[in-house]
Amino acid sequence: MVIIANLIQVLLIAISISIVFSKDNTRVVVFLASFSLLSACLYFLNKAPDVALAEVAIGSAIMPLFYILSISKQREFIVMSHVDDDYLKNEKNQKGKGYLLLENFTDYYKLKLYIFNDAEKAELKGIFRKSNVDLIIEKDESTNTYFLIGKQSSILMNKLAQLVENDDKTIVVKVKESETRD
Amino acid sequence: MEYIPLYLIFIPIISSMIIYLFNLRIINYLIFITQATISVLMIKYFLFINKNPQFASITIGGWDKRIGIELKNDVYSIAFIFLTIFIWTIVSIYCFDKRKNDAKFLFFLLFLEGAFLALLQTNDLFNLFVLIEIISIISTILIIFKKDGFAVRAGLYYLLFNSIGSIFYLLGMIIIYNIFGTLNIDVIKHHIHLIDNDLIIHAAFILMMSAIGVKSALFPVFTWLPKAHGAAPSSISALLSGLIVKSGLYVMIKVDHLFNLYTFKEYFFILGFFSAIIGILFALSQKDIKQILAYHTISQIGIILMGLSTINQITFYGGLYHIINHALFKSLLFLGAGMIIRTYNIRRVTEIRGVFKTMPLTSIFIIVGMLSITGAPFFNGFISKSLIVHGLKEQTFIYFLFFIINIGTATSFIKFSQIFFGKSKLKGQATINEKIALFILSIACITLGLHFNYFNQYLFHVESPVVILDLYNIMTYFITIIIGFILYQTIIKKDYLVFKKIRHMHITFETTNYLLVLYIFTMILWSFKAL
Amino acid sequence: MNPILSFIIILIGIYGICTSKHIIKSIVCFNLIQTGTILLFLNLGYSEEGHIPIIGEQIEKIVDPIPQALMITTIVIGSTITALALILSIKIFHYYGSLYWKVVFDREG
Amino acid sequence: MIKKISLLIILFIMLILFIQMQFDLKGYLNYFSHEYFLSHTYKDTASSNIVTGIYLDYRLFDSIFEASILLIVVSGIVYMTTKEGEENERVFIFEKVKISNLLTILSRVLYPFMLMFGVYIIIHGHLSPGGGFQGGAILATAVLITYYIDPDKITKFSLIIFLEKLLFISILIISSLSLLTKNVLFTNFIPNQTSNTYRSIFLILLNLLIGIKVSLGLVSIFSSFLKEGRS
Repeated sequence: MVIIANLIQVLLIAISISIVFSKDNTRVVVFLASFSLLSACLYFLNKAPDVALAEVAIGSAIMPLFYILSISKQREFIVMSHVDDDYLKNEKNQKGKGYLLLENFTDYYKLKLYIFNDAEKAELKGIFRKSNVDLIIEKDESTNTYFLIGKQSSILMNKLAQLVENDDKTIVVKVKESETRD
Repeated sequence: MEYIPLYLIFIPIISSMIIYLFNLRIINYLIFITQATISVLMIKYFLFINKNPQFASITIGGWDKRIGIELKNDVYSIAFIFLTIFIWTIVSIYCFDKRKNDAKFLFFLLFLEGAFLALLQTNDLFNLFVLIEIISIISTILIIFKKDGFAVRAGLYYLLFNSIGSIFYLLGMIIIYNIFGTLNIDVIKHHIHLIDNDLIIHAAFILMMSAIGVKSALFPVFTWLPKAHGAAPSSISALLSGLIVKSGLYVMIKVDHLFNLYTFKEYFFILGFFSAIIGILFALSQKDIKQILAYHTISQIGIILMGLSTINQITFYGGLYHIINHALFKSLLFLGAGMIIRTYNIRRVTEIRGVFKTMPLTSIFIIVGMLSITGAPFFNGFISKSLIVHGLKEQTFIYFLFFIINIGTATSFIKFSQIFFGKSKLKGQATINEKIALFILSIACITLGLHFNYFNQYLFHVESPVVILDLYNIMTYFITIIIGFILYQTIIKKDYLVFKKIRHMHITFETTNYLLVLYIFTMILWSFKAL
Repeated sequence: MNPILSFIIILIGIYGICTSKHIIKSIVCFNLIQTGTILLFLNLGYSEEGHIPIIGEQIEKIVDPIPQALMITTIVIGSTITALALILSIKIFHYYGSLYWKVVFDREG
Repeated sequence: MIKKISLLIILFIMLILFIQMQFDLKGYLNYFSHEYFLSHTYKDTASSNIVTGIYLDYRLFDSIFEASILLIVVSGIVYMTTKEGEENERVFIFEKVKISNLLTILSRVLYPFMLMFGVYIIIHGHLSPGGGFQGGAILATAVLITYYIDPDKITKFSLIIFLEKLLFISILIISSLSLLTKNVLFTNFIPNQTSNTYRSIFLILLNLLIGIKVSLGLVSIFSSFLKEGRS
């Protein structure tokens, strides 16, 4: 019994070392799940079935789920569009100019593009605080230019600004968070 | 009657639930009813305890002391409870205008009060851990209440770093538990001198102290504090700086009394000095109005630590008294700063001008706070600083170090006071509630300064034997101010490169953790002295 | 069963938290330290002849039940802190476009 | 690099000190609680599972705060992920995801068993390993499985939050009922003279409430995670 427990502990040490030195986050989470499953076994061998049950239910079922969910959320690039022409069109043969640009951009960072249309124009002030939109696309009808509005704080915006440098019809606007009322 | 400690904890918690569940504007006034109820209960309990001291502790559930959880009130906890209720009342008056429709904010605020009151009274090591964690979680949520980028990143930093710190507390607790088989502080205190193995005792002490150091922002591990204070709403900054940081110091007093180790007294004195100096150095280089105040919190905590970690009784009570005073004037300053920021919409000290013209009443209150923090005669900061200095007078070198700290504080507040001068076309937007809150706080600052003897006798049962208000101390203060003014004009105003470097210094999260490890390691090295 | 081995896990976690540059990995390392602590507590109270702390027939000795009760609480606390930290990390990503501590804290605004 | 090496050295010193300390510690290990609980728990708390006895009676105060931590975090997360004034309109499960048939069928088979297992663990918490928290977590996983079976199922989100708060208040009320019967707070409210079968009603009730509360809390955290970012 003791030998098995010690073996599992050595295994745990190995897993924790590989967690510390691993660079891929998804792999880290899988390691973590197996880590807590093994530690639940150890709790049981330590004659603590209650703790083992808690660890199995939480540590190796629910927590990895939260991790995976948050990692997948961190791979999204959310675009809110106020444009109703085919700038952001995404069909098999023809893709809109803006869509190509954004696709190019998100591929560079290995992000997943997520576009949704917002019919009514929301007020811009404070929108980034309220919801997790990364980019808002608006169109000025008179001059036919598109505005890509994003947060100044985001490091991704620098790259986007670089991509549209030579394009007159597309302008990247960086919005600074205004000081909130204290 | 003897269950009042429990009512004190659960009345705020239940009323916070009611506020959250109903989410009505009228129900939100419950916050004041709650404050009134618990203050009345507390006064009753205080009188009751003075007559029957045997009821000062109750074991919840009526179990054996070694098995169940005990709540115990002593001199310190009663003083802290009064302070807590007072500050919370002030903060709820201050923020009520803005938050009266915001049931969630009031929910977290009241819940935090309940948890904090529980922390002050509990006499159980593990219960202490749970409550420390609750307090860090609620304060995180309150820090990120504005939901902007600054706040979110500061909140995450605060949450993770504090949780890592409190794991060390848990480790220390594990060692203690395995020796004594109980978690009750009183029982452990009874038996701790029987253990002759220094290594175990020192290890437990070091581990617990490292968690407390994180919680109360001591010298190497203070980096979370300015971030959190800068990002939080002003009322929360006042709470954080006035009380939540003090929770670390309170636990420290408790743990220190539990272990009763003389080895570390000197170590914490030096650490306190370093915290004070570093805090002032950073405060001098900052330009953000809230960051200056936040770094001053670090330096004041250093002063308190210097007071608490001496064997001299008067100095110890000076440190204790300074905790209360600091809570009063620092919340006054933070609340005032919040009003200034809201009026001007900028936070840079160099750009805010003419506050005296726009908000005359508010600036008078802020000046009271500034006089207190620099230790002007007749204000409360003066009393506690003199009490701390009194015990150190014989040691000239230490007295000199203290003098340096005072000069630094004076200099940086002379820099801060530049906001009052000049002209401004803005209109003040202070509401009457906010003015009332500041007024009460400044009155408290002055009263505690004038009638300190009475308070000391009544709360701590100590006499203050020293004649504090002598000419020598008053002269010292004016000399400090003059030197500070000269320093400001010659050095600080020019904004040398050194200060710019300090201002833009970033300590990343992993480095902070490394500093925590170093902090533990220095304690280990220090403990070899005794082994 | 050996407390030293579980202490090594804690040390590895501390090493990880002092060197990891990514927010998610810091949270994972926090979980490592926590699990190590729980293991340490249980290991220290372990005794070979003790039984599982459930009262049945003819049990003369049990392992210490208090650590188990405390550690359930610790697991709850750890998991809630993790959940909160993860939500905050999502928010941070959308604000700063990165999850490296250095990048996040260097950005203005 | 210097940082890493010095860190390794420091950690190594800590390890050596710990090994030293651990040998010393063995001489001091205290067996007070082992004997106390073996002889007293069943009489005191009517629970065969000593851990549950500690958790729900001796140290009930801790458990209440533990439950409140979950509650605080749930309301904090909900605050973080919702826009102002939108909380009432929110629904629990919201977008339809394409799921393979195998998974759906498997979930349909698994669902009742998991539900049963969770309830079993909650209700038998005072007899066998388990209790409110563990069972609640299992129940939460069971509820999450419904996400695969029937993605269109809509539950009002505010109801979940409301119920959670209500359950916390009822936990408080039930645990403080003993003030009326025994004049002590936070312990079993059924008098000591009654048989243990009746006295365990208190444990079952508390376990059940904690279990439902925990599962609701975890489900709402989960759905907050899902909704995060989808304005």
